[in-house]
Amino acid sequence: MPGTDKETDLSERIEAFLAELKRGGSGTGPLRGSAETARETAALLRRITAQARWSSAGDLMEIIRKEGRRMTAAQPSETTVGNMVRRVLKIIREEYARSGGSSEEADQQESLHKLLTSGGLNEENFRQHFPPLKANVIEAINELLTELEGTTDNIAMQALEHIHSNEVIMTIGRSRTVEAFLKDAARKRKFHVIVAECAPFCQGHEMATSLSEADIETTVITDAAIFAVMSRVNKVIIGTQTVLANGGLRAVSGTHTLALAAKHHSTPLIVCAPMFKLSPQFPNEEDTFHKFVSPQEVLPFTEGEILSKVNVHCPVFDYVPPELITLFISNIGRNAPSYIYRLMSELYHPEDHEL
Amino acid sequence: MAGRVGKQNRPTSGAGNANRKGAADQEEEEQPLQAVLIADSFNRRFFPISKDQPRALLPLANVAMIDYTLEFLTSTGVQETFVFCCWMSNKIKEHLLKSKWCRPTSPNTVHIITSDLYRSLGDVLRDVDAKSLVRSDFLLVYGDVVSNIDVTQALQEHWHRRKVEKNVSVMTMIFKESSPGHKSRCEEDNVIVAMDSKSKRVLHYQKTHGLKRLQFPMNIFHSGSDEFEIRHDLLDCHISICSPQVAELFTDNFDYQTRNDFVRGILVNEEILGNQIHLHVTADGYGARVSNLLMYDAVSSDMVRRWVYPLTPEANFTDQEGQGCTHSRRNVYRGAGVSLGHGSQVEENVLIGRETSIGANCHISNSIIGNNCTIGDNVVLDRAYIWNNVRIAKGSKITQSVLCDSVEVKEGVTLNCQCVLAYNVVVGPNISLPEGTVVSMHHPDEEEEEDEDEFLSDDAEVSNSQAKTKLKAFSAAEVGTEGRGFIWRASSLPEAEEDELAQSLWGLELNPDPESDSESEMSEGSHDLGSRGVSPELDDVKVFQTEVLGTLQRGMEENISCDNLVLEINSLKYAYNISLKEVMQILTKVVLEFPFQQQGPQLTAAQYCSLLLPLLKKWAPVFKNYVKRAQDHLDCLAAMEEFFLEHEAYWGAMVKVLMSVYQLEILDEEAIMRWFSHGVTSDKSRLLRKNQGLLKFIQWLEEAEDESSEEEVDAA
Amino acid sequence: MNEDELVEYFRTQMRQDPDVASAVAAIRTLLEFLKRDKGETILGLRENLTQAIDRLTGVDSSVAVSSGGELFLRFISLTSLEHDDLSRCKKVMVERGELFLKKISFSRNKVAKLCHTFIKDGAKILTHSSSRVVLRVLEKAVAEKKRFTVYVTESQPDCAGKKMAEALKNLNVPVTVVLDAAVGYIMEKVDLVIVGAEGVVESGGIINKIGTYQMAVCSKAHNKPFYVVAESFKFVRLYPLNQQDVPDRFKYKADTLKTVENLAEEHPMIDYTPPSLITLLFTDLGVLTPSAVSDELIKLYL
Amino acid sequence: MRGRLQRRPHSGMGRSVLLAALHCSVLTGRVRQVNMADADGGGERKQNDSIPHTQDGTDTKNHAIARAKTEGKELTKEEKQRLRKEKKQQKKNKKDDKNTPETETEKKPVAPAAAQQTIPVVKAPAVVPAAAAEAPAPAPTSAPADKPAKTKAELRAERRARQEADRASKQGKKGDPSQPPTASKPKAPPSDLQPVVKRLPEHVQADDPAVVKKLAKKLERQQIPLRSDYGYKVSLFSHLHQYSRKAPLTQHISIPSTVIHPSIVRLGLQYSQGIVAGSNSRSIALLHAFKQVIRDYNTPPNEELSRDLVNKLKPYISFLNQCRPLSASMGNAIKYIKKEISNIPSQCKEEEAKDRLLKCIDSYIVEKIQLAAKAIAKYAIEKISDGDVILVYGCSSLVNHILFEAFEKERKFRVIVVDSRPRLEGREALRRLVKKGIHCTYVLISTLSYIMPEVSKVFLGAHALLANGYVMSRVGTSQIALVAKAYNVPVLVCCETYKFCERVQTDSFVSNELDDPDDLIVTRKGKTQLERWQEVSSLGLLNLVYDVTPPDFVDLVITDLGMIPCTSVPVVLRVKNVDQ
Repeated sequence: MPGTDKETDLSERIEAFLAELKRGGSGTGPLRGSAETARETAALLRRITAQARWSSAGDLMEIIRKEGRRMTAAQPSETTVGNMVRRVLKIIREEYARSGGSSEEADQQESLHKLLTSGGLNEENFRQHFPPLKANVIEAINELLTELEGTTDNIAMQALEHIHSNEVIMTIGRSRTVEAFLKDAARKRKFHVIVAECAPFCQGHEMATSLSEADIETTVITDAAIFAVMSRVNKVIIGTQTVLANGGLRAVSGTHTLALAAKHHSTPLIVCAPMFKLSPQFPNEEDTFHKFVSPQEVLPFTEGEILSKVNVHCPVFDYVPPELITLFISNIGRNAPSYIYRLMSELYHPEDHEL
Repeated sequence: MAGRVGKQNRPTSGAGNANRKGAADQEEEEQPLQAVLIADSFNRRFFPISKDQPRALLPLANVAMIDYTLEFLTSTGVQETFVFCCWMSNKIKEHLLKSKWCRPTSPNTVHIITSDLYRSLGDVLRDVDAKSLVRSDFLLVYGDVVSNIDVTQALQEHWHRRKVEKNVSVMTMIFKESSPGHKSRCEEDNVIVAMDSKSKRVLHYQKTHGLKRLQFPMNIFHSGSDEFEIRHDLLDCHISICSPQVAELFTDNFDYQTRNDFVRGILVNEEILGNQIHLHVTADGYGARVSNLLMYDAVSSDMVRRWVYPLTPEANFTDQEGQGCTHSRRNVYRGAGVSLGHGSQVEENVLIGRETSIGANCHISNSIIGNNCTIGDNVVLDRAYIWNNVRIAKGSKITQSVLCDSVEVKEGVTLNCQCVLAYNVVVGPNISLPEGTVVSMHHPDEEEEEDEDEFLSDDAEVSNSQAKTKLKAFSAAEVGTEGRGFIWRASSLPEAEEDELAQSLWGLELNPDPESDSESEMSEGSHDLGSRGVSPELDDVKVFQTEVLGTLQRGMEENISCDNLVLEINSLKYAYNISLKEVMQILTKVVLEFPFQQQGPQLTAAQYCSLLLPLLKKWAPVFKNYVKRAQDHLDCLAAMEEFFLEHEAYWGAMVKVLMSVYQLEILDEEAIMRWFSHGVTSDKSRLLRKNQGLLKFIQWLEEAEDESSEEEVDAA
Repeated sequence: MNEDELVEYFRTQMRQDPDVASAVAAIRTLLEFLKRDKGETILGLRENLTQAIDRLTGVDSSVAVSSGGELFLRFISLTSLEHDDLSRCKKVMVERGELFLKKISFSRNKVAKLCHTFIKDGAKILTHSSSRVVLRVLEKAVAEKKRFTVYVTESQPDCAGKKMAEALKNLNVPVTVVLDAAVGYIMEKVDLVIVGAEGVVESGGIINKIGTYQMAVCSKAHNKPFYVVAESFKFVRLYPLNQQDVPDRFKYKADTLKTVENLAEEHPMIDYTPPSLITLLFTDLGVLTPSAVSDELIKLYL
Repeated sequence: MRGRLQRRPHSGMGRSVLLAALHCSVLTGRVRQVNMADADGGGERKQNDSIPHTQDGTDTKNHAIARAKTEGKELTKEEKQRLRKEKKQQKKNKKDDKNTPETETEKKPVAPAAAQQTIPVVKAPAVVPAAAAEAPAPAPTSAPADKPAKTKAELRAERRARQEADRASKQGKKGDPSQPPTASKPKAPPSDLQPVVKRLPEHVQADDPAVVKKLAKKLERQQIPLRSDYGYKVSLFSHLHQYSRKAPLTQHISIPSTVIHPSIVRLGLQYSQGIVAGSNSRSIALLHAFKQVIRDYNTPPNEELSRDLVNKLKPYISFLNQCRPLSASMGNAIKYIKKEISNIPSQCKEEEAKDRLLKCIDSYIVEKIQLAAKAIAKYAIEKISDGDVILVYGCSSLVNHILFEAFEKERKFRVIVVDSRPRLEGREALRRLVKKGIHCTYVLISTLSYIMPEVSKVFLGAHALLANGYVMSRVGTSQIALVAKAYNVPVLVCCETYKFCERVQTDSFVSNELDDPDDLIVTRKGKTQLERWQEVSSLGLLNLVYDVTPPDFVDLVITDLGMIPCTSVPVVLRVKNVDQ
């Protein structure tokens, strides 16, 4: 029977995706850009919506939550997955509400106002069955996908507003967004980019090569030289792995130092972050926050017997507190860190914050 | 099962027939990658633990070893795995059936093949050939290999080789670079390999363990390869890529039992068969086989230190419910529902399984604790490997030991290094088990009757032994008043058994002997310097000697004051960190050889003296500076003796030398007497002492002495 | 229901369960008042309520009360918009009022749930004076098998810190009472600071027991996170610029305000902590950055 | 045997190094063309010679302006007259140099051939490089076949070199070849003896052609080849030289070296190859080399030692400076030696004079370096309390020494070793600490902010303490201090007073050193990103060696005089100057 076949096919896809995530970033962070991950996730969720068996929005949300939980568990550091799941859930809520006719999409954020006005504790149970819901949801997800496609360009387009001619810009590691951003600017303006190599993975080198090919005057420096060189830098533009609910960052390790250095020389720090990197997570010393890869990266196995006596740590991410950040450039505009929480409440439903 | 099989030949449809061997290029695309996993060690290394649980299922960082192996295979793209089990096959089968590997969605189809007839790797592979299971090149691993190596590159090379010259290369073994003395190098599989640098072809392969000297067959030197390496810095991952011929070859020669046999065999009659074996050396990635408890210790700690990333404890790759744990600073992993008492310190590199509760003021470091364990207050754990449902009462102290499932440790028990408490054992209270104690519920005597029917395999009749255990009483002296279990004392076993047991659990030398690692230190020292320039092959002592020589010569030519010389020499001493003793010996040696340096080796004793004595006079202060304590005197003399033993021609001169040093008060007579009476090392040195002049000199000394010293001499 | 009854009712509320926040008590009282109120017009009703609120603030000058009061008024006006018929309107008001009370009774647990994840095992926590919410959070953390030690400021003049310490001892959490003056000294070794709040003002800052400000300043100097836990009904429409700007009726006890004429000699009971010093606020509306607070208030009152 | 030979001034070692050099030049085409370049360079230099001496004046002037540009300071009066002095001095140099070769020949009957070679050299400077360039001609070598030969020679040279290094440093009780070196320019000393170190050194104004030319001229006068810059330089640092380690200076030296003492050549090679690194070991090595020089020195007739010896040292110093810019500590050491030499009364016998100098040098090593370390350790240990987690960066011999001492005193502490590419000196430190049995953790500098919360104290080494309280040290040090401040972790800097320096500097740009940019290249997963960076015009690699740490990041400086705040460095300097 086709049904089961589809089912198994679907579940196989999910498994494959999970496996990929699990192995995702054995070393240099995620092997694929998080944009890609986001797209894949969304696509997978669409598939689920299409193929899984569900009668009401409630069921669908349940299914998606379940899979979502597994996906996030597979690679906790890859927050975009969770974000996409939340986005989809939100979409379902909206679609449900719309098909339900009620326009209570005004503000789902729990608020004093609601506290006072809302009648009764009865929660929406999403049990009603609307035949067109499926189509609508899928449609909405498609829109989401198209939005995802556009993000990098949208950000890049704003480049010229932020980069004036022959200034010295510092960045760290490799962020595809920043890369696009700078290249876009380079079409019009001449400027000098300093790239911190970001050992041990040295993504900085890739970044530098690709920038220099777009002939931007590029200089590679070691992580140790960041502070030394900072005094001549007049803008710091970095990418990030996640934007946290408090406006802080979870970025490649070394960024915090970079940010502190920038602060010390009061150099503006600009973060290029597509919306799908916003995550309702807070930087508590929660253990999933960090991601540690094999010490191999730092101290080679051939180092011999001292290895058994030494502890070697190789965390991949840094936390950058909001007060060190000047500006966020996202695909929908430019915001101060203090405004992030608002975006957060627009993107996700509070009840989906933890899946 | 049927469903799986059905699925299994979906991807491989059309490629089923085995007669399309060779032609690797086609196979690359069409054939799914297969693997043969041997879930039996065919030895008794883990006895008595493996009496109750096959090795493949023993938990390493709270996950059965076989799961690591399977995960490794899956992640390297293996689509079909044949698991061969023998000892306690049903247990393994059971485990696998409810593991994620047998879920319909698993990308790696697992077939379990069990038989009690397997006695060795050889048997298995013969069976593989008989059943003609493999259609193309396949991976061969043991059920206790832990690895995250990405073999794809090795596979490519292998395939390429096979494409270039058909069926010549039968096997590619995967090794990992790791300097000798590395903790996770198993002494037993230390190998020395001669390989062709370019083609990576193995020319010579030999286990070094227990060998004093190595010899290499001549032919490797004048074999075609213009450049080849002899390497000892390799760690055998026990992962090998085999062509289907391997199975055939095993069938052809029934004497092949292990891979080692095979490799040696192939290499020996390479000319005849024209088969070759290749090597793939990887720098990154991790791979090791848990072949004994030392390795268990090493691999576990590597696991916790994340060397096997992404196979880390918190990854929960087996995705079983509730297995997940969190990872926090200094590699501390905690499962769900772990509770720690106040004041308990979890130092570093600790993994605590779910629902385990730990009392107050415990001190835990470098340990792995299983699920549902209960640990009392004031317990100290260091390098302890504690499996599930273990209870440890308060005040216990455990160092580098293994406690199997549902062991109970009563109050105030101390387990010293390398104790093993097998399943369900109870020890204590208030007892201290000496180093290397092994306690099991099975009585060692069970062995005898088993030994007849079984050779190297783990499979043994346990049932009847159960009955026996009932009869035998536990000795309170050994395991404590409330203890339950029998000590597997080495003495309780016949000789052969004894060292086997000693081997079986904790590898061979428990702690590598000092000089070996000291020298490795030295080599390391030079190595790292090499990293910032070039690595010198010169051994420091030699260099130091030449340096000293140089110094003295210059001293001669520019008659530098002795103090300066001393300064020089000291600095050199630091530079090559030479011990004072060595300094003295070398100094003596150098000085004694000095005349040769000046006038070349052909000198008569007389000339020699005439040259040497002024020197001695000149440098007396230098000597005095080093020769202070009585010991120094002896060392100095020893050095002299050594020199003269080498140059018999100058024995005549020796006396004069001694005389002069004595007169220069570099050496005092007791020392000389002492040396004379005791220092005898070889018969040659005895001969030396027979030397006329020397005897006279000694006599003279004796006369020169007064009573007191005479007594001394008698005493001496 | 005349004023004395009102006050009496309020007092009994406070007495009956000491665990209740004064704001809640105030709201209850007002709800009671509403029930008994004989007013004909909505306007009249509002009049009486405002008087009642003034009366209550006269009794207990804490920010909470006034915030509660305001909230209640706002709630009245909001509901009154929906129905013009007074009697029906009142009915709705009453039941919603009950509902409202019911909801805010959960709020502390919500806060606790949000906040405890920020307390990691083995943490050293500094808290100020005694706060029921903080206590609830710590209880939660203990329930989660977290091990932590707490430093509580003794918090003169009423030594509320001692009370807090007692409560924590019962949870067998290792706790140390420190002098108010020792905040700077202790700050070095603590990992995070958690304080409650009497009122959360529009700027996102808080008004709390005197000494909170210095603690915040100190933690800023040491780059230690400064967390505030407060239920949402403590949000108050007030925008103090600095300590001076905080109205006296909050700063001093109600009776002191009546008796003493020269406040210069009096000790203020509360101080104002500006948002710049606050890392995060944990409320039943979720984890908020200081800037999010005004957002909430705007949503409510505009 | 070799041991003996190399100790002989004019044979053995000297030759072996030079052989190595020759081999290089013979073998690698690259080098050959460098030589060629030199040859034409020589030609052009000849022109310069032909220019009348007034040129010198103009030269100095516009160089002065250049310096004004680079350092953004206007010329002070006394600087002007310094310049004038220097001009005179250089005229004198010419004379001196004229008669040095004679002296050489006299005291070198061993290699008359060499002597013959030298004389023309003096007459026509251009010949030297030319000769070097021709050298390859007779060797029509198949590269692969000779490669081993070359490497062997290199090996030998460098092995010797390294042993030398070890020895020197170990003698300093703190030797570690991996310790970061310093290249601050030698500070301007009060005595007007050495114009070489008195001017703003050439190595911080590579962007001024005049200065470069001038340098070339001076070197050539001293018969020292000029080292050519390597690779594209980052715009901000165009005023600094950037050499490739693959092209050591010794390649250009004709055989046998006429002017440069073998031990100096060796030392130079060691410096440029980074075999001797770390300001302490570098200074000690230098002092030992000078001892050697002094031993082998004998005063030519109608010359007096105090004058002649100093002049003799000059080319050596500029040679070393070519190999690698001198560090502050070396500057101070040189200054000291020169002072001692000049203090020698003219009537004093040569032998005893030499003896006296040697003694002075030894005492310098002992007092300024070894005892200083002891004293510092004594103070520092007071600051290490049980349960401390101490963060160290790179591999400072002094800090290691302190930790060892503390460990022997049964202090319970663990160490976090922070390291940074490309040098990865931390590994060396790690090895040493672990060997001693100290509990260590190892991280890279990028993960600093993760590890910092665990840390209770930060111990840093220094290469120089500048008069404005800034700490000059291995690049990255300032970053450590910065992060430490952010986490309120006290920062302690350990530094011997002989590294104090009157220079001031407020950023890491003005005077710094660029190391071989190729060091940055890495290969990961079989890919080498920066492989062909040379070919991409817009791509530059910056391998900075030092940075300066502002005093407000540093809580405490531990010196052999005790614990002082950064800000009181000038005070110490004044005190020192007084007692000197």
